[in-house]
Amino acid sequence: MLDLINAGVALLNFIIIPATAYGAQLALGALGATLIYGILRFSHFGHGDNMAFGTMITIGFTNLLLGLGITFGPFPTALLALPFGIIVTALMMLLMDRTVFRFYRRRRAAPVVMTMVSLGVMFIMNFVVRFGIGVDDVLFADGTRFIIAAREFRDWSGLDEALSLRMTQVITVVTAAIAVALLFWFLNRTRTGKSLRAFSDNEDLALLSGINPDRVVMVTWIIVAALTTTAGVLYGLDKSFKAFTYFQLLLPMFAAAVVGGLGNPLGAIAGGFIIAFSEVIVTYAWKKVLTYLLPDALAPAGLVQLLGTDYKFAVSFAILIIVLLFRPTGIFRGKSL
Amino acid sequence: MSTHVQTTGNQSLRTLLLFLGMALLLVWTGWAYNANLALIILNMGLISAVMALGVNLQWGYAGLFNIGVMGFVALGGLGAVLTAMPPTIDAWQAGGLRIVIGLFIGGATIVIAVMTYQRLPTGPRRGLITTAIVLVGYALFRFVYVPGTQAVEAVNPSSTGYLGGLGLPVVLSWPVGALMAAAVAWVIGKITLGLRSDYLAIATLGIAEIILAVMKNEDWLSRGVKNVNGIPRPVPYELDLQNSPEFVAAAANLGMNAVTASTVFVRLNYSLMFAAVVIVLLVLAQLALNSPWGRMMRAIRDNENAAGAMGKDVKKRHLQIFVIGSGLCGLAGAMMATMDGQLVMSSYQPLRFTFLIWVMVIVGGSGNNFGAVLGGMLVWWLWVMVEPISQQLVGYITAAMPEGWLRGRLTDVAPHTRLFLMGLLLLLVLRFSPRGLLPEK
Amino acid sequence: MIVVHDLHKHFGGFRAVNGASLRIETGSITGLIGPNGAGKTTLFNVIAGRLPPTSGRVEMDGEDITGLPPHELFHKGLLRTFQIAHEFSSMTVRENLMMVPGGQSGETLWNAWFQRTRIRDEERALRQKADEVLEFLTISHLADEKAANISGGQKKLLELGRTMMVDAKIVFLDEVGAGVNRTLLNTIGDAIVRLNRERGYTFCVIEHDMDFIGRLCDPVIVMAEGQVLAQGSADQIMQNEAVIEAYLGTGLKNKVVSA
Amino acid sequence: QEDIKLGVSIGFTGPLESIAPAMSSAVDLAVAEANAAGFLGGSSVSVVTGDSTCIDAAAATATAERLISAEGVKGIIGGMCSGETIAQLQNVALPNGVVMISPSATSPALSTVEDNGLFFRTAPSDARQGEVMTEILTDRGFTTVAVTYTNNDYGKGLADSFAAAFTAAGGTVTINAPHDDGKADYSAEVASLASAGGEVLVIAGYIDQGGGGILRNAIDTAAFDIFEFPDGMVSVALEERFAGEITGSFGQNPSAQGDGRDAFIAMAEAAGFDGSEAFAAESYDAAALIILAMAAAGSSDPAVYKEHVMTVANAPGEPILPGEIAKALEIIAGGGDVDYVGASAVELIGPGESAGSYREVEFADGAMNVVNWR
Amino acid sequence: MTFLNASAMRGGYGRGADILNGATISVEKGQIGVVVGPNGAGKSTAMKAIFGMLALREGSVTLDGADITALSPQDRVAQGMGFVPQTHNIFTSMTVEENLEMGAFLRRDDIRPTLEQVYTLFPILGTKRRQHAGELSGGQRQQVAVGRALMTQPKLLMLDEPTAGVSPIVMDELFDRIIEIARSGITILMVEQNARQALEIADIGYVLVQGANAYTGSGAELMADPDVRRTFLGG
Ligand SMILES: Nc1ncnc2c1ncn2[C@@H]1O[C@H](COP(=O)(O)OP(=O)(O)OP(=O)(O)O)[C@@H](O)[C@H]1O
Ligand SMILES: Nc1ncnc2c1ncn2[C@@H]1O[C@H](COP(=O)(O)OP(=O)(O)OP(=O)(O)O)[C@@H](O)[C@H]1O
Ligand SMILES: CC(C)C[C@H](N)C(=O)O
Ligand SMILES: [Mg+2]
Ligand SMILES: [Mg+2]
Repeated sequence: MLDLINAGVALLNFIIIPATAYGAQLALGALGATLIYGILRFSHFGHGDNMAFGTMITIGFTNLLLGLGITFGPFPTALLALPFGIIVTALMMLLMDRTVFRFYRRRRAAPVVMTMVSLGVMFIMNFVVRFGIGVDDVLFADGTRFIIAAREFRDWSGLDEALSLRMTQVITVVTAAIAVALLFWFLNRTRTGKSLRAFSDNEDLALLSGINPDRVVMVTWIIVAALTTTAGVLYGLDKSFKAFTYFQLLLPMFAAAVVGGLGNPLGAIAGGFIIAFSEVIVTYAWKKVLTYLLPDALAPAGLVQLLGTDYKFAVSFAILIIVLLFRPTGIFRGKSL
Repeated sequence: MSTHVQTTGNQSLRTLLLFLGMALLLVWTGWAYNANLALIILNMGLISAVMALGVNLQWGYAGLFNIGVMGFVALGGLGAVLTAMPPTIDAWQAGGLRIVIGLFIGGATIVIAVMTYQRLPTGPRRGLITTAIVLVGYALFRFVYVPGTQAVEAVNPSSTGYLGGLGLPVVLSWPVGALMAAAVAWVIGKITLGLRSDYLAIATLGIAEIILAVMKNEDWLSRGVKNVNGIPRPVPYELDLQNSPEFVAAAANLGMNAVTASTVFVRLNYSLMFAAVVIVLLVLAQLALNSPWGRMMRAIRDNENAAGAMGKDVKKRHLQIFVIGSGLCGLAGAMMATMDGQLVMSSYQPLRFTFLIWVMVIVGGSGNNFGAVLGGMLVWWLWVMVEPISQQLVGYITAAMPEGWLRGRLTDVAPHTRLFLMGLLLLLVLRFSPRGLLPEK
Repeated sequence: MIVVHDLHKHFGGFRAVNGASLRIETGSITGLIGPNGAGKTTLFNVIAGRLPPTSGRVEMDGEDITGLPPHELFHKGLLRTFQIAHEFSSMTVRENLMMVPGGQSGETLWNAWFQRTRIRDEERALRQKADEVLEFLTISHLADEKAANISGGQKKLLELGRTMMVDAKIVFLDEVGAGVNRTLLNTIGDAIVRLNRERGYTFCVIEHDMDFIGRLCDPVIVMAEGQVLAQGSADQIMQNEAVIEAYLGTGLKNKVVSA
Repeated sequence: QEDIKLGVSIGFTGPLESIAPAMSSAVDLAVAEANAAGFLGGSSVSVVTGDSTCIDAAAATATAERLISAEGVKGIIGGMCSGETIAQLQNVALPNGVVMISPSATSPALSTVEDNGLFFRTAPSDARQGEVMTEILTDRGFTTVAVTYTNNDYGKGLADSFAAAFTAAGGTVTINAPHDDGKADYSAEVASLASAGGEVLVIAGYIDQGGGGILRNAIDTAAFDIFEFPDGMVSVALEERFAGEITGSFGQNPSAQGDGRDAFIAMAEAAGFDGSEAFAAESYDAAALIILAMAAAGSSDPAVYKEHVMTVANAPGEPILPGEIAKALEIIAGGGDVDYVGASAVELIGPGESAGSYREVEFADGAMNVVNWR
Repeated sequence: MTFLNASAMRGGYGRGADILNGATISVEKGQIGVVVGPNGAGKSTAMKAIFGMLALREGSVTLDGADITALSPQDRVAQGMGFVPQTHNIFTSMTVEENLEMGAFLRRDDIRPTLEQVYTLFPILGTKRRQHAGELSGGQRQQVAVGRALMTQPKLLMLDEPTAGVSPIVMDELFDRIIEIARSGITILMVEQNARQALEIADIGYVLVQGANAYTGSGAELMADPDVRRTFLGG
């Protein structure tokens, strides 16, 4: 019995909780990417760096707040600073749109041209972030880090296995759930939301319906800014802030958005979890769990691992490809430009 | 009609002028910095042009969004290692046979599993039997294969620890690398070419990551992340030239010192070889583009359904062009490994070998072969030259600046202004010619 | 001869084609009419290999062609046009036509590289053929225009033109007339009759213009709700009560007068 | 009297961009000292930097090419990562006959690479560190460990040499798994490591890369209680970010008993950068070696002074610590012999690489304490 | 005072040659104007020009006396113009009902009655209201497109070949409805290839050839002209 609990706790601690939290992190990031793709019709390669930018600004405001002696009790102060971060990021994105993207949109440039343009934006944001905050790791989490701390849990429960649950993990999951629900409601039920979808579907006809394209674009960027900054800040709180890592987040985020079905918020969420869970589960070494579950005589000598963690990225991509083979436009049948 | 002729006339003039401009840039680099630098940029630019041609075939001709370029380039590099490096006899003796048999078992398992799956009637029994075959096969494969790899990797791990290659002349690796990439592309294409746009993109990216993961972790193949150095060269070594009295004398005749002359000579050799490859490819690509074949490809790109209804086998054509384009990337990869004399797995980064290549194609003008070549050369030049240029820029700016926070920040991030400048130039080029420097007609 | 046996095509729960059985006799110009959403286009799509059927069978000259891909059907002589024009937008109008014929030797890379003269001759012939078709469709002046830049009706003409580039056995025309000027449509009608008589093309024509159908088609098949509702000569069909109620209506004039 | 240029070719951008600035500053420090002292009849030394990107061999080659042929540098401090270093060496430095001293490339492959006497490194080969680590672990009585390494030539080489040494010494490695740097999440790796088990987790990675991510995750989930840190991990960043949570853990990095390191760190602090940052000390030493070798040779010609690198680096002679470059130049000018010790206890062996003496550190009371030298 | 007056329009696409060569089109309030002509005559181009989707080099457009030549399309929507383009006239990824709602985007009042009206006019749309418009048949799409424009409740309704591809019964309904709409004071301008039916209900008809007016007259006059009949109406 105890063994069973131990095995369960081990699974929870090493697989379920981390993968859920990571999945939610990816999903939040993917939501922004999928929205840009869905409405503005291109894959934005600067997305990761925009995330870094939003986080950087939020860190700045956090420091300001802390300097003023304001904290958020058990929660990270950064959450208080988040709205400011979002506002500045939104302004930055609107500026980028005005100076860069609008030109191509008006000329009806092909999506791939927009994507290449976004690479240019990525390089520039890359610099802006490094200029603003440098290349180093920045820790900006405060408040209560753990809801359940591993060692305390072990002492308290008397189990062999530990269980940890971080505040940021819970916040991320909750935020992701709220964000996707809001977004879904917004896009499918509100007038503005529908006008966004109409614009993404057929720009000319949207004009003929009296939809103001500039407003659509503005609203989109503002929502994206909110999602992006939130995603970046939550990720940074959970791990730490480092400019380079945010760039690296780009690919898994895109993978999540694609496998879920581009343009579909539910897809982004599903995709995030698929990527996260496949990374963690397929390369898991089952030795520990099996040792608990099986009688001692049968306890495995090897690691009981399907593939080494060397292949974790490859495996998650392999799963992604398999999913796409059955659903060529993602789980929720996304757009395809 | 007359306007049509005129625009093509303008187009060729534009092409000519832009290539001339590119040549001038290189000459300027040679003059302002150094001839060797110009040649190094030229050489890598030519290699980039080959990759860009490959991507342009896939995207510009057929609308296939392949962002797995990096994987095929790496395969080309593997081709260079497998062709040109000397075989490691000890390693072969230690476990070569086991690996070969193991791989054979693995392959057979897949074939048998697929065949059983196809033969058996649908039902739970089918799934069970196939799974059983796969599991047994996999276990057998691991049983034979893993000890083999371990034995091979244990042979002098710091300098060999792999099976080595065939010890053939390295130039042979160019077709070999191309063929390897093409063969892998064929398999991949069979599986993924049903996908469209960004879905295909992410699938190809995933496959590139898988290829890379295999090459990084199967040390017996090409030393994984431990890198292979000293791939034999198709051109003389500078030191040999410097030690050869004839060469020194000849250099002196030209008024050059032996060191410079030797390096320039070696680079020039590469340049000529690469240029020959690019020219041949360009001619072939142009002939293809302007033939009924090219027309058919454009039709498929424009509207797959209609092309299918007009009797064109869309799948087959997609596969064909995917294989050829990827083969070109493999070729470029082999050329690059040849020039570098090494295979360094950590250098295969998506930013460098996929996105940059895409930038080349788009900046050059997708659908236009000359554009791809020009884009390849120009973007590579930028990639290298923005570094010193940006440093100088920051130098000027900060010099004029009073001491203070901003100046401190600027000097701190000086190396990163490279990216800023790259981004800025990219945006400028695309602003003034949004369809690329040499747009498709 | 095309024979369709009990064909079904379902989209989710919706039965777009719901057990249609019909034959198109060799040498006929068969009309296919029916209300919007009757399943005509879907039927075409299944026959022409664009959509897999849910169930049922399609035969062509006794051979089972169910589910064959469109390009294979093309080579068997089965051609179709699209209701919503599917032009190759970045190619010129002439190229749109020249790409059609199958088995062009220039379509293999080897020949494209090493058989330049052969290709040149072939191309010359193709070009001439394409120009004839353009002449016929009254759009010669657009030969070098990008297909994206021609008018809606002209795109329809181009759709038709493509079927004229090869010797087809059977041609499925999906509302080529919609959006085409009536005078020109009459000319097109004449051409269809001529192709039918002189070259032995079989036609299956979807059209909502009853004048056109009446002038050209025999027999006429009426579809409604995914099934065949009636079949007969054009005159018979126009008298058929069920057809009038489901499709033709009582006509505009009476209402205008009564209004 | 000439203006001698030295090149610095390290990865200012790319995955190791965060440790590059300190390395570069360390070079500047040494150069400033030499300029203040004056040598070769009043020549001045200036530094030209180039971005080697650490991972892109082609870009690194172009950078080295520019440094050598366009800027005319007489020696290069670099490259940074082993792969890129080999590319620069073979494609540019060797043909052009320019000396390269790498402060940080540690791959064993560099010991045997053909270099025409032009290549040196102030970092030891990873083969040595594996042995040192084994000693430390066995001395502390640990017999089963799990190993994770950063998936590049450095990590792999180090992990392999350690695994070999540790197994030979009777220990068990439960798992030897790579992790890729710059990934968003390391749950999968930690899950597998935890499942494999072991008394200690060896993290052969970089603190500000995957190594840090693995450590964070492993602490949070209590996957391991004790960690062993090789050189890529031991740094100020480790102390600042983790010291309170890793009591009882330990590690080692190249460094020698003596005042060299402390002196250097103090100098660095005065100069406004962090001297304990990975490979900063080695960078300082690399620059110092080139300068001293030039002085000893009386020439800035690489073909001449390459012969003097080993002599100034090794005994016999007067030991030289950081900050004593002026003194060393004086001795050399006076015809004396120096034995450069520097910030990382330079002792070049074999083909011109650091012999590798290591300090052992341990974490207690929220701080990193040096407990031993090996 | 004519309600819509587009006079002497000259212009084309981008930098290409002029498509419109002085075409003039005007319709009185509450009347039905019909434009016919061969394919490629510039009928659609004229409609787009009137709607501001094409820059005119010469000529002007006035609506209800006000010069709107410089207004953007969305501003013209706000001025009470509604337009059904010939192609790409529905939101394929949105449901039928959402398509109709988009038509009423600028309206602030209760749109449900109009919605019901559209569903009674085109019953098939009612049954498919939750379906994506991209999955509809050609004729059904056309009905959605017209329905969307009706939802706008415009003062001027412009239709580019609204009956292309719709079945006879629906076409009759549609023409009936158009007459009704016109009676309620809404001005209608439409391009038609089903020219005879269209001209029958037209108050004024234009025959456009090569971007210029070839014939103008009431519907009946044009129908009676043998030249027009032969060359443009198919005899
Ligand atoms: N992909 C699809 N998904 C769902 N329903 C579909 C799809 N395609 C067609 N349908 C439905 O199938 C029915 C038949 O459509 P089809 O296009 O065959 O009609 P049609 O007879 O050609 O009509 P029309 O005369 O208007 O062209 C329509 O009700 C349509 O809504
Ligand atoms: N987007 C475009 N770019 C360039 N030229 C165009 C474009 N659209 C149409 N044209 C040209 O303008 C001319 C008039 O086109 P328009 O669409 O106005 O004709 P139309 O009278 O509506 O014909 P139809 O009855 O076939 O719809 C055509 O000859 C066509 O080639
Ligand atoms: C910068 C260093 C950590 C590099 C590493 N030692 C290598 O050889 O690649
Ligand atoms: Mg239809
Ligand atoms: Mg038109």
